[in-house]
Amino acid sequence: MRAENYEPKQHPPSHEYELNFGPNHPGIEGNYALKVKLHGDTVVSARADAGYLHRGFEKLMEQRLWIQNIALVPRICVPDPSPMEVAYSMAVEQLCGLDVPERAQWLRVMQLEMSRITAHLFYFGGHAATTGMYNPMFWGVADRDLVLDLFEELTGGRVYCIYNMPGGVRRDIPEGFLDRLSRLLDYLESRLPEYDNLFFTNHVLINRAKGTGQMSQHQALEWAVTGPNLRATGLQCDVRRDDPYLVYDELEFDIPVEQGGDALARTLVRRSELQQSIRILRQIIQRLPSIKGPIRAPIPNPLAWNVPAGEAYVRLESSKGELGWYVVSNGGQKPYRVHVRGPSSMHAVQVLENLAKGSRLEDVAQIMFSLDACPPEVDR
Amino acid sequence: MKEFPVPVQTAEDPSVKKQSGNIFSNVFDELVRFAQSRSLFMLHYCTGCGAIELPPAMTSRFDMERLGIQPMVTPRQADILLITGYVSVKTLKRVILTYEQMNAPKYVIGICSCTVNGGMYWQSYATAKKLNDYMPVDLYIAGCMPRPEAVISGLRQLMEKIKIGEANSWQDYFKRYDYYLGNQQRLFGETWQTPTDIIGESKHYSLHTPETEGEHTRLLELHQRPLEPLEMRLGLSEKTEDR
Amino acid sequence: MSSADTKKKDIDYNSNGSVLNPLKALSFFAKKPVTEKLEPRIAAERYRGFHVNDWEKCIGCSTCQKVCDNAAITMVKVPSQKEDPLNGIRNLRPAIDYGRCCWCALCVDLCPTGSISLSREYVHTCYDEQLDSYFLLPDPNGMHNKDYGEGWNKTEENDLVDHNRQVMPERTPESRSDNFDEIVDGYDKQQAIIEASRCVQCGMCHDACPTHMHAPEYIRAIWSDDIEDAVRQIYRTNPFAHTCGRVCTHRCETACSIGKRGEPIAIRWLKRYAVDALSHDKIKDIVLGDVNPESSGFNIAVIGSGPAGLTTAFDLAKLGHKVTVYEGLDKPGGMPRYGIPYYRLPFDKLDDDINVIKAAGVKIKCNTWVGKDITLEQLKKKNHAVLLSLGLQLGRSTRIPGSDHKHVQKAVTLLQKIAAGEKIDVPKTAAIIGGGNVAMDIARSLARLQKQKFGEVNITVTAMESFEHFLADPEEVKEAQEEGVIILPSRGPQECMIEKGALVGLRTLKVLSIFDEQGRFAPHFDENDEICHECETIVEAIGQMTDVDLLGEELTEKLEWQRGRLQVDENCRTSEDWLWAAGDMVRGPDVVHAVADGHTVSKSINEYLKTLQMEKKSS
Amino acid sequence: MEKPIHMEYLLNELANIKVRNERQRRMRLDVPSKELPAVLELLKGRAGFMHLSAISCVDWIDENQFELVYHLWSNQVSTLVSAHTRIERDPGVYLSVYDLYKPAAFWERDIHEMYGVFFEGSPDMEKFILTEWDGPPPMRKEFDSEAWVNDHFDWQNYRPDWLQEIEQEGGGIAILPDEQRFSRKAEE
Repeated sequence: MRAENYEPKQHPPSHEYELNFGPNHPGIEGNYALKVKLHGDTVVSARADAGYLHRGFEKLMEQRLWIQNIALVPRICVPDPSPMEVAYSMAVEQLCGLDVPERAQWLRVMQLEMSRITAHLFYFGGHAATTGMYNPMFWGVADRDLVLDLFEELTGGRVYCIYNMPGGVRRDIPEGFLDRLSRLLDYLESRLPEYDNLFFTNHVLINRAKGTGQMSQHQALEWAVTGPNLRATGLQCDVRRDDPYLVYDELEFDIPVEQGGDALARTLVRRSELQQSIRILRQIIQRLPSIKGPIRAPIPNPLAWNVPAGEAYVRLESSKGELGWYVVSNGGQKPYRVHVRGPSSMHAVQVLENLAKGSRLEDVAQIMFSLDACPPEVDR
Repeated sequence: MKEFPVPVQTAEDPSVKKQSGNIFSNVFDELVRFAQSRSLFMLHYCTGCGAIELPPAMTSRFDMERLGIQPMVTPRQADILLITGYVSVKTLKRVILTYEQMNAPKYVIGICSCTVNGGMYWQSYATAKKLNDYMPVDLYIAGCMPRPEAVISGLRQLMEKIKIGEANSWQDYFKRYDYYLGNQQRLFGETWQTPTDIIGESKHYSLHTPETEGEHTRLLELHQRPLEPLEMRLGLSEKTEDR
Repeated sequence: MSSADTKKKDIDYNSNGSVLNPLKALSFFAKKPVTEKLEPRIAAERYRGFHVNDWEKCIGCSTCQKVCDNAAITMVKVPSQKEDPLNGIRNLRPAIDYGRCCWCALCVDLCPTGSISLSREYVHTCYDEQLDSYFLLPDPNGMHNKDYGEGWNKTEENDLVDHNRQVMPERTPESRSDNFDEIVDGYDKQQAIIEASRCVQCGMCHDACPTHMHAPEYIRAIWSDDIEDAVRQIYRTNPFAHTCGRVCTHRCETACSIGKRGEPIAIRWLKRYAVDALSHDKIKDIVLGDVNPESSGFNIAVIGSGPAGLTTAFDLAKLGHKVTVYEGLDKPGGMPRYGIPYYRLPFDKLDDDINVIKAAGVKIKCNTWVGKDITLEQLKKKNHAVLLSLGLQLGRSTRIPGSDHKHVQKAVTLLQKIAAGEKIDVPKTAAIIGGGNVAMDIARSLARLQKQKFGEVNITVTAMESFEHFLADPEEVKEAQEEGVIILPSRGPQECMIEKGALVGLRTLKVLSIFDEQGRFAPHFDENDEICHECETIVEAIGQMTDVDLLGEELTEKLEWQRGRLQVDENCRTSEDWLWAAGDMVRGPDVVHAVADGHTVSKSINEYLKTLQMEKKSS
Repeated sequence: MEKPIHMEYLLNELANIKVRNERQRRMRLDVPSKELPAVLELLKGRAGFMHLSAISCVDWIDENQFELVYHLWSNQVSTLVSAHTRIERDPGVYLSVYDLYKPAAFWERDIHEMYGVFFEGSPDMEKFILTEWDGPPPMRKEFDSEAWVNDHFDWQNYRPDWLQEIEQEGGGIAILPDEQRFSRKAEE
């Protein structure tokens, strides 16, 4: 039964009931809740309930020095933390008028794309688990860990890299890093057919995912859907291309799209994006050795650093969609206001509520995972 | 295995039992503890960012299943409550509810800095700072966040502790319920209540001490209302239907 | 915006998939598992694990504490460690609260010494009752006394400390060597702010400064462009702001923690910037804000208008006491006026300082020699307390053969003459004995005069010390050399060579060692290495002493002396309860020590006056 | 390229708007609060500003104003417009733009609970993240988070062995982290 056919009655019959879906529920990504009203096992309406991961980031950032915030920002989105660091650093650079050395920009792109790979691999695992397939999850997480090993080598941290700093990056690549990265990319590419067999061409996935959580391009635009979820509705729209930042305009990559607009399309888009990220990383491996120069523009002593008054809105394409960072300075030692637009603020609330409506209960988890909703981004 | 009547066994005073010197009972105890330590179910609840290192720890690369530990979805069947990092106040209420629902013996592990002294979010109005104010904690794993290897090392240490029979922090919740409740009331307000009857359970487990009850439990009794069936509080009908 | 989807996809959206494909994964049964061993792996080379801290390098500056975003660092006093404020070393060590730390390694990046770093150790678990182990005092041994190797440490790449100070604009050797114009131009506003921003506010400078100037505070104020506050902070402890901003021996910069690996903050130049940037009237307004307008009815006499005397006078005048300063020469200022050449300290700047002091109510009587124009006994009768701050106005002699020749002169006397504008006979060639700052001053002053008169410089400085142990500031030596002065280290003077009554040169031997094993002055010379420096004049700049004739025999007898210096207690009080002595005459030559003495004396005198008042009231 | 001309032409139709081209592909508009909905409608209808990226609120407590910033992106002209408008802090009521942009519902709800700004016409002004929070809207500048925290929580009081040893030697804790916090000092 679709939602439009549903008429609420004065006294709900017994087959109509409410369910707390989360926060402690294996079908929920992160610590998040969805209150669903069911008619049988059809969702009549759903309402997101967030705040379980609320830390008051924006308030916290107003209380810390500009430099201190670099440790805080990656924590806003746990599965894909790197874009947060880059976005914050870029915003501060814009406010200060700092020119980031070219090599730092390339290193940042490298970090972003590696982070995208980790996020997508994680996504495959999560999505597979919601369809009852645990093997892709085991694979995805284990392969993601190999990328994390490289992160550890490059940045000293596995997940929270804290690699960026306004002005550039903190460390240059260690010796032999590019070779190892190249080998890893070869390995990941060789793994893809295996993933295909197990997951992407799996009859179970296709049957479960096709038509699940389907939205039209029009709806997607209306709900401010961004990133792979938007591209899964057939619109070639990517911040990296439309509003290029760092050195993305020097890199060759395609923007994969799918037409279906459903969970399957969203998964396939991400699979193609993984390939594109590998392609971008290959170009970086080729170009990086020829780009010399410093990795960080000199910044003032962090303890005596007033960032000039002004505002900056930085947009970035994270693995989940458009990331927006609005940073306001009043010329002081601390940000006056930071506002984070996580892509999931749209996906996990409005879009999820709308897509869940009319779907079956068992599909809700899949819809949420297929949207790659990241609750900490909503809660901040 | 999980449904082994552990509480009944601990209900008897262990010290008396040891003095009795019943060799069979001692061997039996050890066997039980060994079995307990080798099949721990961990509640699948990601409270904070540390949760991101649990999938690697659970899956093939670090594989905690070889220790007999695996995630479990319901608190009733779980042994370990793994608090993965910061706990927002809103989550803390759920965590306490969950904890009280878990069957004894139960173990709480606090990982990340945030469970110890507030961590990164020490200035935040939204997160709880010291986990052991609100429930007894067995083990802490340092890190922000700890790597899967550290998590596994911690779990192995917990297993050791269970094996030698010292992981009894859960009893503390019954013995000093008033203290924990007081901290909960300080944060959540004095009308805070949970559906579980801790005082009754403490008597059942023979863990009732003078500290179990106090001013805070009296306050609780003052405000406690019988549980009512959940009402429909969505308020969805007019507002979200047309979106 | 195009929805073109022409590229062939690996996987067709419309395919139905296969039920059998997943079975191919069964082949993984035959593959090696990816599972790691149960024991923790070794972390990457730059892993950010638990802290280690090299206690030898750590100076306890607490910069890590300031940059820590989680307030995770507590500074702990460790008595077993060295405490040496003069060299900027405290026995504080950071202790880390792992219930707060987030391993961001900002503490490593900003550590001025590079002592703190993160190790590759990352496993720590503990039971609830062991939670104290989360509070760790990192030492070189790591958290569990096991070496896992250094992880994230300080490299050039991630170093956030700015090691280079702002370059002080100064005159080129060519343009400065024939005139007495001030050499350095001073920072402009932008430079000062940038220089001030390098400061990490550790306060080592405050501890090292003899008068404990509030340097962190005024540097911070300069950084936030609040000059008035900066001046206020400076005047809290130092009325000789212009003077110290130019010629201070800057102990602060020696102690500066940034100076451990880079160039210390130019604290002296910043002070100079602050007082120069504010108009004289403004400074007066600020300073006079805390002058007590009510008179206390006590009189104090200060003999000598150098920094020590005037600082005392300033402090006491602010408290409402009536202070009179007696100066023998015709202008106040003492050694800064008559000992420091104009190119280092222009007189008008010194006048600014003195005018501020005068404005606070201090009366200065110039051309009044105590002992000649007025006796000490008279002063004692008229005043409740007397301070001797005579300074060091007599030069010491080497007493080598020929040193009593009239062309063998004392540096102080010569400098005083130059400063007073008296005509002196500029020698065509001169040799200077001594390697201290006074030697440099006279050498450079004479060099300027020679350049003016003859167009060329012909001056040799012979010092007993080697360059490594030179007493003069390195910049002074460098600048003197730039101006054409020849500086010869390790030369011991032997004889002033006199031919037919005329001075012709100075004979020196190479110094092998200056002190004997007991540390006494007993130079050894290499008899084979002899040089004769031709010169018309020899200037001795090997030290000064005080002219204490004014005390009179009786008082001299009563007072305690040690090695020719008047003995005072820690409050600069002599054994006579009405008499204090301060400044160079008890402490040796240094402006900022003199200022510090001034404060000590004023406090002590004020205490004494209070007791007098009590006695008065009770009687 | 005719993009900027197109935009300028468009914006010329409206009086009272200050336009600043800050960076490449960024444009700042300062719009009086009365005219903002009209401007947004114009931008959406005529220049393809379909995508409401976010609505940010800035609390200018000294001026007693809230600044609302609407970040709009148009693929047609490849520009991000930040439309700024200021409203009085008291009573802090403004019009919703939900009828123009559906995503506004989330942002307006968010601003309402974090700042207490009420949006008339927004579909849902109920609490979302802070459902169990009784205090004032926490993002307001006057709310002192740290004071609240110190009021409601205790901190660990570590007494490790090494500290006790050092205390016996005459040392001990010298500077607590709070005494040297730069982020706080600047405020005083």
